[in-house]
Amino acid sequence: MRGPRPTSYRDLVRRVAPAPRFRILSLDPYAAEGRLVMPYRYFPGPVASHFFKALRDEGRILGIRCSQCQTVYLPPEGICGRCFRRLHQWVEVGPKGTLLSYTRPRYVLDIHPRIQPLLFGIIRLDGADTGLLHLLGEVDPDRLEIGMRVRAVLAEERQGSIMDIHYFRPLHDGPEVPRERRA
Amino acid sequence: MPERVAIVGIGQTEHQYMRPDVNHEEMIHEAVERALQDAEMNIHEIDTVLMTNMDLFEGHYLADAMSVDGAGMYGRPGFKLNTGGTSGGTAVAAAWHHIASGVFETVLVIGWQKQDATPSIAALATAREPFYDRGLAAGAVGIFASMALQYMQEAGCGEEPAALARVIMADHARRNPYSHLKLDLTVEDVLASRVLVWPVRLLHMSPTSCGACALVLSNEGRARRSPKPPVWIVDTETAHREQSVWRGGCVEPAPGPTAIEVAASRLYNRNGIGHPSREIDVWELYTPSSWALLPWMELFSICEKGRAWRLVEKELIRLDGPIPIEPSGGVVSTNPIGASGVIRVAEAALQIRGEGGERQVHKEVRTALASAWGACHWIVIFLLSKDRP
Amino acid sequence: MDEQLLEIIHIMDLRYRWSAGPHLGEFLRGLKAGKILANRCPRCGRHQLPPTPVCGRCHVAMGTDWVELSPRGTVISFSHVVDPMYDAGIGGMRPVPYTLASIVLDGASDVAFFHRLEESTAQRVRQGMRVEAVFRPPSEREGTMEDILHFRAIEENEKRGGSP
Amino acid sequence: MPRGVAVVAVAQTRYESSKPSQHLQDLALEPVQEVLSVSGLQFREDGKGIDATISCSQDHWDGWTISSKNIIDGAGGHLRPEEKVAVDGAYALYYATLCIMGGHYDCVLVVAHTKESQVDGRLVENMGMEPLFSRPLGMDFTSCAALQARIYMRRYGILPEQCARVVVKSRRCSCLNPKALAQGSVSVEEVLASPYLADPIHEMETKPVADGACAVILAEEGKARRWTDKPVMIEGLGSSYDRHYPGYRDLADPSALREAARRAYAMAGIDDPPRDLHVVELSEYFAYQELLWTEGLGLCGPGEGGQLLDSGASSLGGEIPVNPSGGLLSGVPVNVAGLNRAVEATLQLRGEAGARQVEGAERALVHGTGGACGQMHCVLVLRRGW
Repeated sequence: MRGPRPTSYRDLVRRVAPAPRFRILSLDPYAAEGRLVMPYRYFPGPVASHFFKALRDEGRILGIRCSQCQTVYLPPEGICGRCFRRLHQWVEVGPKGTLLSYTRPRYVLDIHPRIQPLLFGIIRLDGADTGLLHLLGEVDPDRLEIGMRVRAVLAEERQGSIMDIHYFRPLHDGPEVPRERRA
Repeated sequence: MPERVAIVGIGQTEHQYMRPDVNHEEMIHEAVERALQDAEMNIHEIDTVLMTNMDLFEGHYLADAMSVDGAGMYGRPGFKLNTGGTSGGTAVAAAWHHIASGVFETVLVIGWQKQDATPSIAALATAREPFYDRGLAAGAVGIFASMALQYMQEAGCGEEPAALARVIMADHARRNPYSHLKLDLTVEDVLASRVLVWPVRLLHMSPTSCGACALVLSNEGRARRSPKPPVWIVDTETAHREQSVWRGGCVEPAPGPTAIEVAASRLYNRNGIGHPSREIDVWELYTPSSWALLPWMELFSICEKGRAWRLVEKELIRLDGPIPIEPSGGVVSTNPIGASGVIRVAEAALQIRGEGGERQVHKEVRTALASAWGACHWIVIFLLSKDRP
Repeated sequence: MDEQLLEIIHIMDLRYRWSAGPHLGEFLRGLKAGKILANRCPRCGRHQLPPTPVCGRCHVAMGTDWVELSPRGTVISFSHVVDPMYDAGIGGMRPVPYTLASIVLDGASDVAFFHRLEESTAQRVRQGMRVEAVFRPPSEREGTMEDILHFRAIEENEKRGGSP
Repeated sequence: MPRGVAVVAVAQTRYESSKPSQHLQDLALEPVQEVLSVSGLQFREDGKGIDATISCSQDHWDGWTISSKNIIDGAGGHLRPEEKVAVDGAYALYYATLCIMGGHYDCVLVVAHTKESQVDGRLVENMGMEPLFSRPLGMDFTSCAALQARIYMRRYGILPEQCARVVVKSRRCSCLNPKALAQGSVSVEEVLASPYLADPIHEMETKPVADGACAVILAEEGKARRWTDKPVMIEGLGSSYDRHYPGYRDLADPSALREAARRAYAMAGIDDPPRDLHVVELSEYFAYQELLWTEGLGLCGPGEGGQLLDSGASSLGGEIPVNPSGGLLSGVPVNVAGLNRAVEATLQLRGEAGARQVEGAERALVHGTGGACGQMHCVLVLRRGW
């Protein structure tokens, strides 16, 4: 096992804010609000770790190519689900790409990133064959359109997660718009 | 006429306390690759994939959906089952029904758990009724403590037999390259370990493990082309207990029959088994505590009531004994919960193949019994055979 | 692979509006009133504690003939909880140590109740010990299992139990 | 020849936006007691009743590890087999059918329950996104669906009005369904005037939060002949997984659904679905999904879901009515959804669907799905008569 020691369970559960077990809403019929709060720790494995490390330390976005179907996956995965092969061949992609879809959720959840307005998009980075789910920023929501060219904006303080990409913003300079837009 | 069901591929990971080197999909993939390799098949020869794990242990909602690429499920039919501790058994039973139906020739069944995600005991506690016992109950040790107390009182034995059973399982586990714990124990070590709930001590209990186990099952036609001799799953039986068992600290003042004895007797009756200890050559029983082994040997009719501790005392359950039990080292040595039930079937099948390596039992193995058990006193049992049913 | 292995931490925080239903609800309201209520299967006559809508053995719907059980009973098993344990219901560590006991309440020998033991009771607990529920004062009761503070030992009617 | 499998009895609760007076155990028990009572069957060991139970629920939704513990007592799990399928209820029916075909059981009770009102489902769905790349973004199945809807609508020129018309059609039907969450008729204008939930999906184009449960009894044909005189047979089944990460998929191409349907059709001997099927109950969590799923099921070609709707063929009274029950848009909980489709299909084939009856329906399709953007699909074909 290499690298830093994993977070201990003691430190993991300390990240949770305690709260009372129940808030009784009604005695008859009996209903109460209760909680199920679990802190989870996930190990990304070698492939995703390599991706996160390159993003964090070098600001590079890496895809991975399947040697059989030639698909360049972003985000990278360890096994091509179609060909059922382990993947090894890293390919640098982006940081520019094309917007494939977008939406603006009008509901608010505690788990949402603190960014206003909240915009989700699917972006195909140049050099990748798959779409990356991420956030969109520095853009008027009404001016979003499919096929729009965008660019990754990296977070200033990067910690080794997908949030090290802050969001994708539109590209406005002419030469970077591809000649053909997808219908 | 239902299709006969054979095990033609077996694969598992080296089970460990933590697997920081892989994500859940990569861990699953290790077991799947090995099972396919064992069956000399590629993923495209698999007709359907069934999966099991316990959701809140890793927090993944629809964990099957999240494992498609690593598990080889893309474009294939399948689904996830979850019945708690019995999950692995339930998934194998489901695979059995799939083959028997005649709709599928091959099934890949995968059990896994990556318990390095969170303190498992906290996840397990959420199996309790939120208003009644969730805020009070702690873990499953109490179940085994009451089982142990009752057994000691009824059979008149002391603490040594359960400790010796644990030593024997550890001896088996050291011979199993996939085992999580490979302890070198003495009875004194076990009896000197910390009391959790008297008379259950730390070393009586199963560990929390990360691991995956995959099996390829096929119908008879496909099994004929299998490179290794098929191991037949002759029959299976499932039984649960009503919820009241799980309440009140898991102690019933007026206990009725257990799911184990009911399910085992149904399975024996259907298959004409009159003397289980003579007719079944090896046992993989899913004993999460070595204390459970003693009452369970009796509930499975391996011996008469009150006799199990004497058989253990004589060490008859060792690999070279007449009633080898848990040759793999059992759940007390390895417990990736969702995988544990699949591992029992896998290990029993390896014994029938004669591929147990260092952990192969010494006598000839033609039949085996494997089970999966859950702390709600639920049970799934399989009868395996070298001979075509 | 010469990679530094990372970890991703995610806190799942789900809040549930759980309903107790008519049977468990009656039990919880009973606790608020200082009573331990059970119901019975109309066919086999077994007590259900906590009360349930159906008998798991007879598959018949439970009646609503509530039985108030005695707060006194006999310990049939117990366990000392000493290991620190994260509790997903409070988002923190549950205070330890404490002692849990299965208690057969007088008048309902076919079912066990389940609660903590008072500290000095816990120190000398054994099977067969006679205990009694100690409810919190009415003003502090909310209609939860915590309305019972604990069970404590009582001296009357000592019964012989099989001690380990 | 495989053993025939027939539906013996079906029951469902009323679907409500919340059921505060019921414990999960009470909820599941209600339809179970009803199927037992209407069929006269009991849990037995002598082969003269129900042999086993297969349930469907989810630990996250119940807030309960091993969620099937809730139904064990009421569903005959004591000293008997019960197995929980932890995806949509259609899969529970699929699995129960295979169990009977395999010959181990002759009669199986299938039960599904969920109270969506208990918990914020979007937080549950967030736990259904893989944890490394999409869960930290705070995504859920609604935001994923919006991304899918936009790609689909853009590629094939599906209009917002067409999606809205799905809602109008469903609401009209749900008014005819006494079990549905009553919501009244709506107009296209009202749907489009409702605020966006996540554009291009409007609030009224999504499935409302619902609580409910369903139960079905299946039996081997020989026994079923003694237990029911309104036979409905399960003729075909299929399921399929797509890849998990939505960005790896072509979201406008429901290939997993096509594959699931292909399998079910092959088994049922269907080669022209719009001709051979008379009623379709599919699982649309959002309005656009009805259009997309009709394409995946081969009721029309790729991109023609809007035209199929506009033609009136999929309306009650049309050639191939889709969701005469009012569908999921009328309010059916997740996990229960696929089994509820089967209950509705059975009522149709028995001629017991009341005001929402499709005249002369002899063959019905049942569809369930799970995961973001319909990652996995399950299809069953049901037929009237022995």
